Amino acid sequence: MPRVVVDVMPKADLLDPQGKAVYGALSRLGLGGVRGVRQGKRFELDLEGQLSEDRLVDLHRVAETLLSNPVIEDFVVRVEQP
Amino acid sequence: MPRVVVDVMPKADLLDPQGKAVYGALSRLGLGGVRGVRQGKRFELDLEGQLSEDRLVDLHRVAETLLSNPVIEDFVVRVEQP
Amino acid sequence: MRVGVVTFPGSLDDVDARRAVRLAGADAVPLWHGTDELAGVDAVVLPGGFSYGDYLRCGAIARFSPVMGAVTSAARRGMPVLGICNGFQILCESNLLPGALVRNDSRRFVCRDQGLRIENTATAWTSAYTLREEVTLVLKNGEGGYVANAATLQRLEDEGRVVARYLGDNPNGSMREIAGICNERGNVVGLMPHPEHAVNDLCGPGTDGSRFFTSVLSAVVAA
Amino acid sequence: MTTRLVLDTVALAGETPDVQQPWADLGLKDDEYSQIRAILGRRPSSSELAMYSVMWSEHCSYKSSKVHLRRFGESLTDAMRQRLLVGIGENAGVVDVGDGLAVTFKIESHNHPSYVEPYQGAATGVGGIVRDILAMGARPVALLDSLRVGPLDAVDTRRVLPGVVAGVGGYGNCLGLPNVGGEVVFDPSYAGNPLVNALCVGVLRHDEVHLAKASGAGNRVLLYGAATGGDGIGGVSVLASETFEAAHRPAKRPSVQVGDPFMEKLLIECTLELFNGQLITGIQDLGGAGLSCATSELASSGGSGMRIQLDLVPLRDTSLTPEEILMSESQERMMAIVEPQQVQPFLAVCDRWGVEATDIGEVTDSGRLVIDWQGQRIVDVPPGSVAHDGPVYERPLCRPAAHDALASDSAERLSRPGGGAELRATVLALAASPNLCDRSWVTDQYDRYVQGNTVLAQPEDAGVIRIDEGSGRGVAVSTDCNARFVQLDPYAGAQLALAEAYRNVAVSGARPIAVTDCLNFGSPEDPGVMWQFAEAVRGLADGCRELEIPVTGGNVSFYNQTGDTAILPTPVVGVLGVIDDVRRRTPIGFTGPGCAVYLLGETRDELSGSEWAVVVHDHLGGHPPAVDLAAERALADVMVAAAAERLLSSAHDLSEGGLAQALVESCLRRGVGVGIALPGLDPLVALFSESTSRALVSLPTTQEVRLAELCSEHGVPSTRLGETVGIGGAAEIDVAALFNLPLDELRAAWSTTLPSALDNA
Ligand SMILES: Nc1ncnc2c1ncn2[C@@H]1O[C@H](COP(=O)(O)OP(=O)(O)O)[C@@H](O)[C@H]1O
Ligand SMILES: [Mg+2]
Repeated sequence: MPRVVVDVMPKADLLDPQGKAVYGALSRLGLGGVRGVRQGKRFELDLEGQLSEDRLVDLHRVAETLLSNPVIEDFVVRVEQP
Repeated sequence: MPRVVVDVMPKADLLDPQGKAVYGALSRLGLGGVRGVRQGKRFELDLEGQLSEDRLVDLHRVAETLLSNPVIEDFVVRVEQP
Repeated sequence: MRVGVVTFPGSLDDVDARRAVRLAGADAVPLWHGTDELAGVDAVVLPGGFSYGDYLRCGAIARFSPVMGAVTSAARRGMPVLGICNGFQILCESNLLPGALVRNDSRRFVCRDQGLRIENTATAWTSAYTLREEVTLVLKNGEGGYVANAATLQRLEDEGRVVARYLGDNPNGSMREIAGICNERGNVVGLMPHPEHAVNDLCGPGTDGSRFFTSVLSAVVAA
Repeated sequence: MTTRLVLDTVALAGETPDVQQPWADLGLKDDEYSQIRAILGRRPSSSELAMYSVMWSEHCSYKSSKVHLRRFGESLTDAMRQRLLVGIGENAGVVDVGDGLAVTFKIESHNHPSYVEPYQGAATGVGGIVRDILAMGARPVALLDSLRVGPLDAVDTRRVLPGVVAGVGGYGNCLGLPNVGGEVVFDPSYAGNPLVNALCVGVLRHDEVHLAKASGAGNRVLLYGAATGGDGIGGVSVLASETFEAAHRPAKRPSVQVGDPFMEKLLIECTLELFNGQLITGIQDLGGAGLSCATSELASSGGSGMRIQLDLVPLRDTSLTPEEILMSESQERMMAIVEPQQVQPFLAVCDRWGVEATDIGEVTDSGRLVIDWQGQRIVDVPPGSVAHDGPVYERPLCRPAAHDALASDSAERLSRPGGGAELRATVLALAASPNLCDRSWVTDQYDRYVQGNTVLAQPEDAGVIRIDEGSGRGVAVSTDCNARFVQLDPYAGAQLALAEAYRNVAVSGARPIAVTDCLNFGSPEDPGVMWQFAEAVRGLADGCRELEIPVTGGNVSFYNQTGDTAILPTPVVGVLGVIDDVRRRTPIGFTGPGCAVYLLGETRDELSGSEWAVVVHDHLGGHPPAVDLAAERALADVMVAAAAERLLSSAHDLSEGGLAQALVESCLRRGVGVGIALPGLDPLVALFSESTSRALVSLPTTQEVRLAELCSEHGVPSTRLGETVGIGGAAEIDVAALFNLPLDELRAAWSTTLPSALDNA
């Protein structure tokens, strides 16, 4: 059963308040040497049947329109178990 | 500059309202053949200097105590750019 | 009688909680997240809000604040602690209460007047209610769905540690309609709805919430 | 890494007068660019050009509206000035509410950003207005949001509205500000042009008023709050590209801003502690135009000069150029003027709240705003020329030719339903229509209880907030605008918006004392739009003068249009009132059976622009209901006196949907039924006319005589309609000889419209 992972991250130029909050907490927990943290979303989609080119195109479309907001986020689609 | 990624996903047996909502929306968007969707978090930590065993141990501790809640979530720590 | 109310960065209902404590007849003592001093208080309220923005997980960062170290050890010694909303989340993150609170199943923040049934009147914070009494408090949260594994749920039920349950439609997908629970000893209570918003007729849905704060007065006197 | 080739300095600008500059791409007209050269006696440096271009934009300079907005100030009378502590021109107006307390309030738009990114656009809109209120020295205590979007069934509305609502809630809830009112209006003209107007109320003592002034040479300039990033500066990248080697151009900067409400909450608490410690002599929030605006306005209002070392500004993104830093609209930042010996205590307070603060310069007596970057001078300008001496336009205006046809196409001539069954169906259809149905899908996403001072919130006529726990003193606020009326007659329509907000406040028991407005219109370059604008401002100014309440501040939003089609002209009016004791406020809902029910005011055959005309006939035309501000004042006098005497059990103003909708809302609020007989008019008119200056009240029968006295004393007509009857879902609205409507059936129709359209959208 193929699994497709979509990683959605806030655009590099934009403020990421969540990542900032984690960054602040890390130093309070004594984890030094961190330059920056960004927090995004990870979607795991478990698919039936085979992965075809067509389905990957569809998945890209979904990643772009539903799973991410292109105005503020970038996404990557990865096939984990082909 | 090493980058460490921590993926945090809701535990398999717990209700994941966000994943469920995405699942519902997918079928409305005409993307068939999806068995399930889960939505979690992705953290990208950009580190200074080198990655040592000790630091990885620290990172695991942080992933377990801060970045995830073991009651509801599982996590994976991955080194992306060693 | 002194009841501490903790202010974390991002706490919002600390003012309301202090008012509720005063109306109940106790001294409200502000406690700051950055100190591990409890200023000699007899009980502690962790108020609602969005501590540290609640960006990571609600309560996840507050758990590591200095004051929570002190609250945790005091709670383990038996001091009454009430966590309301974000406070409940912090108590779960701190392992003072089992389970966790997740995103509402509606995926929306919900603010409404909410009916509850009080199911345990043996805790430090609910002794002034009668068993199975139905009350109305304010519910307002984005992540108020209570979850725990089957064994934990069973244990909570068996030990009578479900303190309050939602009446009517489940507002946030909480398992078994759980609105509040307590620890084994009954001194630590976590509650999603806000009793501090129901302490006068003018600015909330009635006064059903007051007795959380009067309960703790008798608990401390009795102790 | 990009490397900067040339830093365009003031010196370089003097030496290279003929360098081509991208002023047109920055939105400047050629005469504006010439004017800048004349002011400076040379070409501007690229940083100066950046500052002028953004400060002289429509948004910051009010160049098209200024000549009209003057009316607000010119029409002030002594009576209107009485309570006015700070008027138009500051971040927000301040009014005296008694006992040494003052209230500041203002409404502002964030329309286009909310279309591009609904959540962040709305969120940062809330953040911006809260900082304006904070900058006055006040503690923010309440929010209202006035929203307008396309048709409920349009696909894009299901993107925009949920996002906007989540954004308003996400930001406001996280700040701990109760949301106590607002509007949600659907109309096709807002598709592609949603309006998101946010109003914030703050409370302070008279002696706590702070102004945006930099004075006292030697005082330090502190920037505090969030670090500066490349937010909202998409437009300036043309400048960046001029000074970067083509191959190394930075990516186009984002034009959206992302909000961090947690940072803003810290900023609020930190700033209030700074005020408390008297550590601030002047303060300005950073909103549109960021540092360009804050530095030039502070220096210009203080009549001083200022020297800034721009490379000290903490950056989130180190690739930013000086031009970009000057224009960045990064959120959650403030600028304070601090006496040198107070800098240490200032920094200590910031540290306690975890807020980064940086000393970036000083106040001078040079009369110049100078900015240095890595030891080189990049800006040297008279601050007033940037902040206040922008261009002013008398735009051509013209009543559109089509207006006559619109005005003569009156709704009073449309076919009217006949019998009881048809009227009953019409009441139900209106109650379920998008503009009249239950708003709780929206308002349940807002925290209305936080701070414990909310006395009335949605779905009441006005939000009422207690501002003094001891005395019970409070304020009431409402925002309103029926844009269809404005479309039919902009002068009257603006007055009707004012009248409605005024009435909502009065009906809750508070005395209206001040006005803020958000004027949302199409393009000022369209003479028809400009005519609407001018008429609306004139109507509002005249109306305020007649009601004797001043406009204390507001905001203009132009260019809300798609192609040549503008939105309905939408001058949203916010009215603030004061109530001595909030325990005496009057809520809208019938409280129980056995009360007498009265209609106050006069009902005329006025159906043009009404909900009935739109919902039943999809019709817009004719003349809006007659404006009668004297009647409005008389009604307010009765309502305020009745509240003070605690005569009334409930009171609800009549507006969209007329008497029918007022009955629906008063009954459903607590599930109390009513039995009435309509007065001897055409029943359709009695139920659906939208005549102004009316209210539906209920009261114990023992108080009827006193109410009659009050009404006749003030010349307000009153009609006994009947009594409240029954309680619970089986209770009914029973209209004698016409129809009856069980509340259960009514509630089902009224409450399902928004959820069924928006859930799982
Ligand atoms: N429609 C209006 N009615 C009255 N005053 C207005 C209006 N539009 C703008 N103003 C006033 O003009 C001044 C400048 O407005 P604005 O640029 O929005 O302020 P800020 O920079 O604080 O956001 C403010 O005092 C504002 O209240
Ligand atoms: Mg301002």
